[in-house]
Amino acid sequence: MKAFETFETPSAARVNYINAQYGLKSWLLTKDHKRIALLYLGSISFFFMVGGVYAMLIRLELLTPQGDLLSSATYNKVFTQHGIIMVFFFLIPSIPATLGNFLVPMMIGAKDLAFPRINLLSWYIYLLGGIVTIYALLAGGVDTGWTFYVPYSTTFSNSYVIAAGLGIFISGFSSILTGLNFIVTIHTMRAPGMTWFRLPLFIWAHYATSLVMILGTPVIAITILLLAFERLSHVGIFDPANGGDPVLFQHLFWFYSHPAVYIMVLPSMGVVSELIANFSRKNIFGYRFVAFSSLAIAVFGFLVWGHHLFVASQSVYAGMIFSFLSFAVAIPSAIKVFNWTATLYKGSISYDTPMLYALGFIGLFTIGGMTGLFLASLAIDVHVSDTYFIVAHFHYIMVGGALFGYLGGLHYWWPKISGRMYPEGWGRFSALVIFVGFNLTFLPQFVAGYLGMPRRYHAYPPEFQIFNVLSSAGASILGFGLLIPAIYLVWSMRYGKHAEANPWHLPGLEWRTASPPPTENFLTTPIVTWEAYEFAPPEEMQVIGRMKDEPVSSGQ
Amino acid sequence: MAEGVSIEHEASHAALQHHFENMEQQREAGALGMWVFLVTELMFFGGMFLAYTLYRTRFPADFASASNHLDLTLGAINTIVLILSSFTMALAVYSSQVGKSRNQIVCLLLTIVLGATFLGIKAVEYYDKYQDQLIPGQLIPGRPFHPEVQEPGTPYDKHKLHLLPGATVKHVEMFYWIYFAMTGMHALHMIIGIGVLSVILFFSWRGRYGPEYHNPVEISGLYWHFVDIVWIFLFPLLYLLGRHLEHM
Amino acid sequence: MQTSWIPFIPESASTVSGKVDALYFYLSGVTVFFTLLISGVLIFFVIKFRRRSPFEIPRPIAGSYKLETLWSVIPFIIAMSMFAWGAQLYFVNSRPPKNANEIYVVGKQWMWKIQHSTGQREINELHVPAGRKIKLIMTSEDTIHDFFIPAFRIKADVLPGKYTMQWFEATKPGTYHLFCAEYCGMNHSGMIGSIIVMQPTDFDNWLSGNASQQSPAVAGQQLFQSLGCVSCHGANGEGGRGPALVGLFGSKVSLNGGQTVIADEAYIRESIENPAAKVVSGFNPIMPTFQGQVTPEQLIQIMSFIKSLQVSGAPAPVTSAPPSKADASPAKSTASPPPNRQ
Amino acid sequence: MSEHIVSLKIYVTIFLALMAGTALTVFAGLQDFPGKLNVIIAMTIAVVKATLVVLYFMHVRYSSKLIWVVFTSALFWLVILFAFTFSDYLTRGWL
Ligand code: HEA
Ligand code: HEA
Ligand code: HEC
Ligand code: CUA
Ligand SMILES: [Cu+2]
Repeated sequence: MKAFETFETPSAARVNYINAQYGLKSWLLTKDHKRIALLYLGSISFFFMVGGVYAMLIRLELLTPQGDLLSSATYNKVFTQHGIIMVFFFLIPSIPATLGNFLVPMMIGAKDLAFPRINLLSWYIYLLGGIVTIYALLAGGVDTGWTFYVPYSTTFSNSYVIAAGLGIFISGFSSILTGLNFIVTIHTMRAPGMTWFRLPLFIWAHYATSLVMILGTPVIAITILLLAFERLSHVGIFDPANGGDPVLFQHLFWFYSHPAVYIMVLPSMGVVSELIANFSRKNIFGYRFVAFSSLAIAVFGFLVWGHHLFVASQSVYAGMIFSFLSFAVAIPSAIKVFNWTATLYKGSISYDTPMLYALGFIGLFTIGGMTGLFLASLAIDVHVSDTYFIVAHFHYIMVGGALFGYLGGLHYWWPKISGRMYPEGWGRFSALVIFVGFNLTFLPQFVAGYLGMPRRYHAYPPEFQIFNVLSSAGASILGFGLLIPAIYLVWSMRYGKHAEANPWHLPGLEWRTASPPPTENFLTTPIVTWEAYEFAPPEEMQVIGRMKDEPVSSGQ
Repeated sequence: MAEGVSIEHEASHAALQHHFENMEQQREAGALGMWVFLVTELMFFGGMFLAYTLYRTRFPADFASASNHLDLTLGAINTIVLILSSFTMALAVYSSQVGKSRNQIVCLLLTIVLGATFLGIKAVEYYDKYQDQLIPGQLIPGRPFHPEVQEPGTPYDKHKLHLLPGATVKHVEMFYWIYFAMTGMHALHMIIGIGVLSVILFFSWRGRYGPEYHNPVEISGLYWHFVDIVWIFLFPLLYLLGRHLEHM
Repeated sequence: MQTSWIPFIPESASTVSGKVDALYFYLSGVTVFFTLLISGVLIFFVIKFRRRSPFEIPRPIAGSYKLETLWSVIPFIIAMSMFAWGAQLYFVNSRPPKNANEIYVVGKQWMWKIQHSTGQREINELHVPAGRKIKLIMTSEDTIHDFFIPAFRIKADVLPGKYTMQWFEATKPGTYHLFCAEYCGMNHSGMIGSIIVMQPTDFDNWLSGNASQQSPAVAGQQLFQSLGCVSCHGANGEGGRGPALVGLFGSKVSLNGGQTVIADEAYIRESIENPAAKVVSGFNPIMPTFQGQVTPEQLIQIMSFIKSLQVSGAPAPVTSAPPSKADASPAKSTASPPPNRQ
Repeated sequence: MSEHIVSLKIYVTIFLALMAGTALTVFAGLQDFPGKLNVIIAMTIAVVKATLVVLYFMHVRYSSKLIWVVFTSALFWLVILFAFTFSDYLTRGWL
């Protein structure tokens, strides 16, 4: 296999970003984007587990129609905290803060992000937000739902609404600083020759995500402050008693929270573009279409928030406008799915674990996305809004989509991050278990949803029990499945096979330096002369074509 | 993006950070970074301006009566103070560009003093509202929102709320809620700005900034001018809302 | 609640439920088609083009504009068909028919208080005749709730401070679920009930068997007295210092400043809670606000009284019972409202 | 960006323009113009003042095209927030 000329001398491989310095201070005060990525990886996994425990509690409670495991007050806190932790403390930061922080500088040939100190600051702000939220949970919990709708959250809830809101407010700034760092880095710090259309699609996706982070997050920040201000002063702009309008809160909340769902899925789409192209050893089909579709999703994502207000007394005509735009926003996603599939055509596809997650993503994202079309269609949303059909839609697209992308990316770049290989056998096995567990958990919820089972119910009529038992069974398989990578990834840090610089033999810039890379990524600033996903220079391409088994001059 | 491959850094200035190729790249990154941050500030204030616009269209008479109770002279003075501070800030950046470090320090000091004056006047206005019992809801325990209303025909009393026809005290309270939310958030941004400028002042005094390296001065200038622009909109929207209805 | 003959589809018991199901089948069909198409092609490619030897490099394929337009235009057309069908159905459903029976619904933390315009009051239960258009006028006393009837495929949020509307025409007698579908706190999952659809004749017996204490219009007239509206609008709303309210409901009202509005429920509620917002032309806003002094239920009663002030002068209680029925005279003592079924 | 050093003369003229703008908006605020004119005048003056500060004090006039894009897209997103929210509020009564 033709080895890609690398920009590091073998001897340099001994000193890498992990063993460059030792001691707690070297980690807690690091300015190296790779170490900050690992700090995020640790904190994010913790919050994923906490969110997961809440998810298990929900599924256990819903095994029986009567609310017997948890009281309704506790259940309300459990699903609220499950939603808040999973959205704000796991999925929004998950890929950008871990894989993004680690790889954005490496993929564009830079030594670090534009503002390393601000990058570390963003982790501390995330941690502070997490601590404040954990305080709110331990002190008594919050029971307003992750949507914090007024007037319940301002006047009627006597739970820790302001503390939980403050936690989210603080974590919002971590998201803003990450987005700001990425935008400036991608604009000003690309290596010579790394033009915009030679950028890996992982970078395009993170650029689009950063735009959403910058333009959306401040609006939820001010919304939470207004909510807290109103809750403290017992008067304000959302309370109908003094002329306010609760629907204004919903407009402000969803102005951010719909684009936020694209913050959650776009990075995974970037990962899947990398995986599909690299594991079929082919350049992506329609590179510019896939790149610009990320931007289109980020921009159009801001025009559709009203589809969360279809039944909330929003005007009929505004509903029609938002419904139309919600269908339009699906087209860029459709383009991505079809281009991924077309990339596989005449490829040389390997079934490594990351590829399984990428293929799983395409299938489950299609189901998750198309059920979104049900919700965008006004007449159906009137029936299924606030039922389990919605819960199924967003879990399919967030867990089946975004989480699968995260797990795929984690496995794909694990050799580069840790210098170790994950156990391939266990990897493939757990991917299948997770896939099965996931579908068993959330497919029955579509059915319960259309039958009319409302969401956020801690007790439900008996005829929905069969679907909940199936879902809870699936959740335990899913939970078990997720434990396996948690274990073998940690295990691999010490006992995993040592990874070479380019274990998958790929053209990406990040594979052209040691695994794990030195602190400054590249000893000399790389000069990029090749196109994205170019497995061999064009002049050699005519000769090689689709070779059956003739080994290429293997430089390895 | 500087063309040409310079493996080693150009004659690197002391302030050039290791991960940048050259000063030009570092300065470009700094400016772009601040502008992207100002985008988030614009969206942040945007949420409040939306609430203001919606409720002004819903309760025109109440908002006008509440606005007329604000002290126009103090508001106007504050606007002038802030524009002056923008001017001195621009001069500070100019001085650092041309290397007049003494002027730079004086202008920075002036900007900080003007900023403090603005906050002082704001404090006077807030105290005035406190006296007229115009702090919304139960923000201050024991002193709820309860302004005295000017009875038609009684002599004009500055501390009494003069309600235009159709205005109700309930909706005047909403105006003040929005007034305190917006001016409070603006004042907070002023305080942050003064903090940042004091740090810049300290380093200028240490002679750190000159014609080749003055990014931090420029960037803090951008932030300061933004805070001034927010006030340029807040002043007419909050203070000049219904003055023309006064003598109807 | 038994499901209908199609598996996984709830009971179809209103004039619109069949149409919504048809759209649901169309979308399900398209989703299954695309899911099978994509995963099928995926699996086929993954097997056919699997890596044969570790050294092979397939020839790159940049892309094709033809294909790109194909798979953006076709999904767009399909998407637009989904949008159009859904929007058309929604637009028709969202316009309450003119001659529907009006039933008032007040959501209060964790129960539904329902009042027929003929006076019958129910808690968490709603008896309606099959084959008749019913218009629900809903408001809330505290948080946001949502009146959701899966068997009719309809729901609408119920908000404090304003009226929201939804209508249905039940087709099949039976008992159907009523859920609250907007999170409202502790007992959100207990704020449920049932809709009892009856043959029109059985409904009439039920109506007479449950004759109300007094119709909301009559209660409204008493409030009109006690709250002092009479001092400015006259004993029967013939007017005085305030405008005449006879025939007001549904009429066009011209305001100071030139606009004209239709006097619907929202306008009347605003005229009572925030009278200065829209001042009738030729009057100055001397009417005080009654916000906070009138509970949502009393507001509904004043509303029905004002609605009953037809041009023919004396207020005639609006009978929502089918025209054939004589005025519901309060003959028998009312059965206590059925216990709140948990 | 800062290569272009803005001359003192420009700074002073912009400063005077801003002061004049403030005086004008206060004066205009006290006049009773018909209908919505008061609001339109006040907002136009504010927009002019803000543009002067952005172009000259914040050097956007001499900045790279990228800064222009960042600045104008921020305004565009504000318009999105206002336009779609009011598309609900303004059409509520229509049925
Ligand atoms: C990762 C998160 C994510 C993503 C990407 C999406 C994507 C989409 N979502 Fe979803 N959504 C959520 C997370 C997400 N959503 C959450 C969390 C909620 C509930 C919040 C709450 O209430 O608590 C929600 C709720 C929600 C609602 C409100 C439901 C209600 O409360 O009443 C609606 C309504 O329109 C909606 C629609 C859509 C649409 C049209 C898309 C589109 O972007 C999807 C586009 C993708 C495809 C269409 C698939 C790929 C296309 C093809 C394979 C080609 C074929 C396609 C066509 C024929 C068009 N979503
Ligand atoms: C954002 C992402 C996200 C994720 C990943 C999940 C994951 C899961 N969610 Fe949830 N969910 C939401 C977002 C998410 N959810 C939101 C926003 C709501 C709405 C809240 C509201 O209504 O207000 C919701 C609500 C919600 C409900 C509806 C509650 C109700 O309406 O009453 C249910 C019910 O089944 C549910 C189930 C699950 C399950 C079984 C999982 C499973 O996937 C969980 C599996 C994970 C684990 C079991 C963790 C165990 C893993 C380890 C221990 C290893 C990890 C450690 C390392 C990697 C080191 N979720
Ligand atoms: C102090 C005198 C006064 C009292 C008491 C009063 N009103 Fe009025 N009302 C008016 C005036 C004057 C107007 C017209 C100006 C306006 O619309 O605000 C009016 C307008 C209205 C309107 C709108 C009529 C239209 O043609 O648009 C309604 C409805 C109404 N009042 C109902 C009531 C009710 C119900 C009460 C008692 C709870 C009440 N009013 C008590 C003076 C009064
Ligand atoms: Cu009422 Cu939920
Ligand atoms: Cu959405």
